[in-house]
Amino acid sequence: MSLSTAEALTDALREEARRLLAEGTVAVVVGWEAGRFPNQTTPAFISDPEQAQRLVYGDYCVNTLAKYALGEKAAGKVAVCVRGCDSRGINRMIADNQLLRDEVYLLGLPCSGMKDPATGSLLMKCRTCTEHDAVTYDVLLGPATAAGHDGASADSSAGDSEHVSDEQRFTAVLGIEEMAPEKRRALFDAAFNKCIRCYACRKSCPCCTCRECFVDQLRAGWQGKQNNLAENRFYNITRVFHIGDRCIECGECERACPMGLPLMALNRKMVKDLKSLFNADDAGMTEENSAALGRYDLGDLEEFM
Amino acid sequence: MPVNEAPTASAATAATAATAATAFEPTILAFCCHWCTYSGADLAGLNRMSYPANVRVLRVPCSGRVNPQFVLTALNKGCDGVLVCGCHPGDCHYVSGNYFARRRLMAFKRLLEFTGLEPERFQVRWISGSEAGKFRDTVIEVCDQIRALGPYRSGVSDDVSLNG
Amino acid sequence: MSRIGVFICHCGSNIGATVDVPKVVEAARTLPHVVYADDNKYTCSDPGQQSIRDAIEEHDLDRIVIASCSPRMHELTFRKMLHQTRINPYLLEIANIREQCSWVHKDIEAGTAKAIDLVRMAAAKIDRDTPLYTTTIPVNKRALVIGGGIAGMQAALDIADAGYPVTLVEKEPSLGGKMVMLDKTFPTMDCSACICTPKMAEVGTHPRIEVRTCAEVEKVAGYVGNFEVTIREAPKHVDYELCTGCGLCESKCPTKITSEFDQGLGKRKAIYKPFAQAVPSKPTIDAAHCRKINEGKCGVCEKLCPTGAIRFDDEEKRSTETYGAIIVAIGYQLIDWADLYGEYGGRVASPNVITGLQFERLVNASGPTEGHIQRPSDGTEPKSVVIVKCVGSRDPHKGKAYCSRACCMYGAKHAHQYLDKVPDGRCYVFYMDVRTPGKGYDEFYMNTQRDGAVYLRGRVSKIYEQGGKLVCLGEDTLAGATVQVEADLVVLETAMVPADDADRLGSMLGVTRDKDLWLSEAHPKLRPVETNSGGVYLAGTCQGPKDIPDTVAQASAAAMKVCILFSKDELESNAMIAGSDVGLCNGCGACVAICPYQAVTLEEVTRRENSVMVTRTVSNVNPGLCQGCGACTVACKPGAMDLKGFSDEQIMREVEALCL
Amino acid sequence: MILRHSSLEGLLSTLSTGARVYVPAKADGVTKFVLYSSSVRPDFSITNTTMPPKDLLFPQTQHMYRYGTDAEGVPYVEPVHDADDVIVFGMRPCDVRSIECMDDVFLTKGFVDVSYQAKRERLLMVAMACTAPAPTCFCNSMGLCPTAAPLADILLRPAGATDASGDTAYLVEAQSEKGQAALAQWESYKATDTSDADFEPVSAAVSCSLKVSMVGVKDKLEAMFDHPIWEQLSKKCITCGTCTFVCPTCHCFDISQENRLSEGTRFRCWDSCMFTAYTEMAGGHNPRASKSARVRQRFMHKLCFFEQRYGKTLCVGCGRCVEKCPVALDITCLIDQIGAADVAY
Repeated sequence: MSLSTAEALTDALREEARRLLAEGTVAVVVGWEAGRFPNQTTPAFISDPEQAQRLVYGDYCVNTLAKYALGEKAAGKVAVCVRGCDSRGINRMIADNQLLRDEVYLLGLPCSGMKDPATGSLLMKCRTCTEHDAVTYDVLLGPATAAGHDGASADSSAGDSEHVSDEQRFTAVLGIEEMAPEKRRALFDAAFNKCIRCYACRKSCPCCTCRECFVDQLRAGWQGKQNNLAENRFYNITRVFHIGDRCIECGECERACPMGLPLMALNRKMVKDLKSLFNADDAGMTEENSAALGRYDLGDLEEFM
Repeated sequence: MPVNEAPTASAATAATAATAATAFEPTILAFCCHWCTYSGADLAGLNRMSYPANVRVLRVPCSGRVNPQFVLTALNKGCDGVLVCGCHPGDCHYVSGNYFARRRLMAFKRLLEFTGLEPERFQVRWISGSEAGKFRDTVIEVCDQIRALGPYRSGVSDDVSLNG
Repeated sequence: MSRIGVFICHCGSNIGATVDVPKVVEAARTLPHVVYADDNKYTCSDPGQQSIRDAIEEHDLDRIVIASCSPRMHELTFRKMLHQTRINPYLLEIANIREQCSWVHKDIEAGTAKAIDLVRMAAAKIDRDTPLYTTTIPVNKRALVIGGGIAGMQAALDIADAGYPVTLVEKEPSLGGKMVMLDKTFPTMDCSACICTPKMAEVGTHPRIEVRTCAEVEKVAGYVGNFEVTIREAPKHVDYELCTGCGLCESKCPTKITSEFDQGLGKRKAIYKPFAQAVPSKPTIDAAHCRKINEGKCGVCEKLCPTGAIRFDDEEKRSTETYGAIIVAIGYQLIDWADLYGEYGGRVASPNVITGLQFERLVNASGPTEGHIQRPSDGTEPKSVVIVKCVGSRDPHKGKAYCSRACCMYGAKHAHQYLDKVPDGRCYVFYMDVRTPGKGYDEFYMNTQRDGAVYLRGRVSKIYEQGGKLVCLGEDTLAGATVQVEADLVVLETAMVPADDADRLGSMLGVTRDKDLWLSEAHPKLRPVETNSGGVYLAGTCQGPKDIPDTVAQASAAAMKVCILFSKDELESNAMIAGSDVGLCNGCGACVAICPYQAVTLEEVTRRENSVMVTRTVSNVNPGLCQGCGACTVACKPGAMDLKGFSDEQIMREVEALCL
Repeated sequence: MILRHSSLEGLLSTLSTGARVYVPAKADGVTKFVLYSSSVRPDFSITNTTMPPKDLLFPQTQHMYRYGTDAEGVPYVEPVHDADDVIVFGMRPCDVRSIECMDDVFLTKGFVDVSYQAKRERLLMVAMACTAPAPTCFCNSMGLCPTAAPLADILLRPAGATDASGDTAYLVEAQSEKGQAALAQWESYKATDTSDADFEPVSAAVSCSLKVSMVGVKDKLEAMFDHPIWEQLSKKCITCGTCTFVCPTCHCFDISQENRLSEGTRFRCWDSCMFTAYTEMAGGHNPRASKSARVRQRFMHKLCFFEQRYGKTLCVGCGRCVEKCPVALDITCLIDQIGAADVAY
């Protein structure tokens, strides 16, 4: 987005945050503020109206904020800055009974994709984003994004150019599917091998809202503590399976992963399959829970016989 | 000092020993629902059908009880193949268990294969209480397929050194 | 530390022939926590069982593994045996070394190795078994029957005759349902009203049956033995305590409305009984059409009523009562053919294109034409009639894929009745197949043909009016020619479809619906009247199309199931059911959505967590409803939901033990 | 001695005949210390590998011993020894300092960790001075010098400038007896056309651009246990274990075991004070249940408690957590805030 747009949105955001806090509508505003390094931002939690000017919005707000609503709601109503990904995360948590819509006040922001502060190029997670703008909000700050992401489809034309086709969205999945099985095995063995099980993927995920994750439970045969290929595979595959039919495709897991695992390829593999097999809805578009594995259809494809 | 070698050696080990280590004999775990496939397997016995001894049936109330994590555990712990069997869709004793199982396991199987698992190592079949022959044929078929693939390498023993 | 006893059965030579039993015993002795292992010639025999009981005492065993035949054979036997010991009957695992080992493997070495594996799996599993207990739930011995058609009436009468109180809820002002609209019943041609109305009267006067008309079930909570049902009764505007049913009001009411009972072919008043023999035999005011209620004028009925029973200000009533069992008998309706079959005229079809049920009213002596078959358009007697079968049935493209089962017979009946009343008339029947499986059914069909009905095999592709006649274009597939028949009246034998309420009621009661929204029985062969909701039974056509004999048979069967339930004061719940760990549950509700028995609900709990009192939503399993399938356990990501007797840990242990 | 970059490959393959040699390299997209072989391309330009070398002494999963009962029911315990001669080639000064911290924990004050000790005794540290600290590096502020690694057995200091041939040269100095002895194997690879005296190694003035002041931080923290700063700071923390796992000095572990029938293995795995389960007790009580308490613990340990016990901070300024924290919870910002906090000390 242009500098002037970013500044205008930042001003609007600060003003709205100040007003909400001063009027007592919300107890805290969750947004972003500048970090130490050039272009770096970091999640910000503002509860004093005087501090609202710390908030910023622009091209480098890389964090998806939805999940913070859970931690903050105890203090009162939480205002959360939402773009497509954040708002879908909020919807997801509502669908999963973790949050009430009334517990949050959503500040909708237009988004044209966020950039990596280090390289200035569009974040991986934003390149395949299908929903840039908030799908739900209480107030919309600034116009919806008309043009596409600043990436490949940028500036192609005004209007509906923002649509990311399924082909683009599932490029990585399709690429891997085309590989020979041994190559796929080698690819994921290498990935699982380097996993350090820091669990940043699950901690950043708005679908991961269990009180105690299966990996933290000491159950015989469940998830072992050792770091080895088999255990890491168990963790990674189970993680995908637990969230696959609810994944909002925000890409935070992959962004958070310090080891660069292809987590979104795994997530999207399930998203793609559930979509093509069971006509699954994209998750988090509404507050309804339509998780494809939580229901069935008598006419589902039969391939097991 | 290793313990309990002879009496507790698994069937696979024993079978391998029997054939003088000439052929690999897979260990195959079959989750069978109590109401259909398990009784189909009983019927195969009643009819004195014959099938390879590689398969071990683990009885569950319903194919809907089979958690995909069980499958991962089985492969990690040393099974070379896993079979999940239940009532045919529409015949579930619990109305809908196998419909949920069908969805879950279809997605799960694709996910496993995406990460490189050979399709033969994880299979799902619907076998009714009367289909003793189908149970036998399935066991023979799956056993042959996995024998041809060789042992499953889970990587459980590969200690991952981060640096190296 | 558990103390496991392992008992290996030879089953004569059934196991012993291909499994080296002493070797299995030896192996069992080395397993963790196994403190005793022995073999037995026949474990299930009295001496076999006694030896287990002795070993339990002698070796202080607290759980046992029996390696023998299939658990489907003797699990219950051995559980009963444990009832006589101090061991909980669920601290038993059976390793199936006969059906799934000795009988299918010829090689003694492989068979023995597998038997050892199976014993090891069972021992690993039982190490994690916990004592399980059944709970008891009280049974309220009152039944609710929803629907006052022939199915509901039959079921209510059977239950009431068995001595239990019944409430029968009917949404119309009178009992009788569809059957009482019929003129005669095939194949015997009994007068339908003559056999139906006595049932209605019997229900109406039965001391143990409470009839609530103009009533609907609004809400159902609870579970088998303990349903809390809210019933809403629409206002009748007549005080039935005072009304004597004299009929004066009805005769003087100035408003005439199309009669629903006569399928739109006749008229009724605003204060009315749907038909003469209605039960209760008292009128109801149709508030939507009453001048007094809508315009404040008239009030003739109130002025005339000798007992002062008219209540224009009557209001709807709600009551909530407890029932132990519910029979659903809400019947069917006919498919709305007009939208689906534009080629028959659709919404602008000739009035002379009627349904089979309309024909029943036309031919009925107490119907709008007093039994004279007349064309609705001009009241003339039709000299040729075309009967079209399978309108909406067996037609997946336009209607339903299924066969409505009764239409072949009532199509034949209609042909017979027409030819009987109009001896010089001609009758053509278009059909796809003629299905007459029933006592006297095929004979009846043959007779109809002998009467002169012309059967043409094929569908009718178009019906249109020409010169006061209806032209039916169709195909005679036997002759391989298109046919064109001119008719004065066309009767469409339309498909049966579920009642409007079926979906709502099904979801309220936890009864699944099939793809066409018929309510589903628990098992298509073996549990035809039960549903997957404990204590809820199906009677009649709400489960699928059927004729009157089948409906009545099913109604009595459902009543019998209720009586069996009521023969007990308490129900014993399944011990091997799901349970949720409150500490782990995050209340996401995935289990709720997946349970086919509506056994899982979300509830709020307040508990101390890390020294703080917290109120959260968590799932809760109703032991009366849970059947133990375990589908919820897989939906539960944190593993809060687990299945007793087949717990995650037990299964994992088995898997682990297998892989050693 | 002077070593030319072009002769490193020969040296590394010679060294790897007698020991497991680890070099900085990128493997499957992650920079770390990789076991050298002819197919590995060492990359000495990596300022800080994503994964520190700590797991060579303190693996993420360390089998400690096996146990069980034998056929006669007699219990046995079998320790696991798996130490090999290991050379870490190209450690940065901060990583060397981190080993110093780990030595404090695992070898001093009367508590000797045998498996750590076994590995440590067979470890040869070959350090490489930094010429271009990363933007996230702040070792100067932690009292280190990017071009010095006193604890290293051997220190390599690159030339201040690339010579005419484009080949970098390194000044090699042994800093311990072990290092001195090891250099014998290096002799044949040393550059013969130049001498130490002519060589101008990278300047000691190389310095990190990121600077924080540690003045008074420890003392202030001692008074800040109940300070509201922790509640504020921790809000954005998602309590993943990234910072602890990429940290070269985090050394917490959790011991558990896996059993199969009558035998089992006891092992320890890295644990993280960011995880809820870290302090969870058997009865379910958790003295550090809140996120803020856990965040406080981590930073207190780094900047205060460790210094109280061992006289040095547990942060070496490598910047790994600064770079990898998914929510930019930056220890340098925290140090600044503590410095600015109005707390008497």
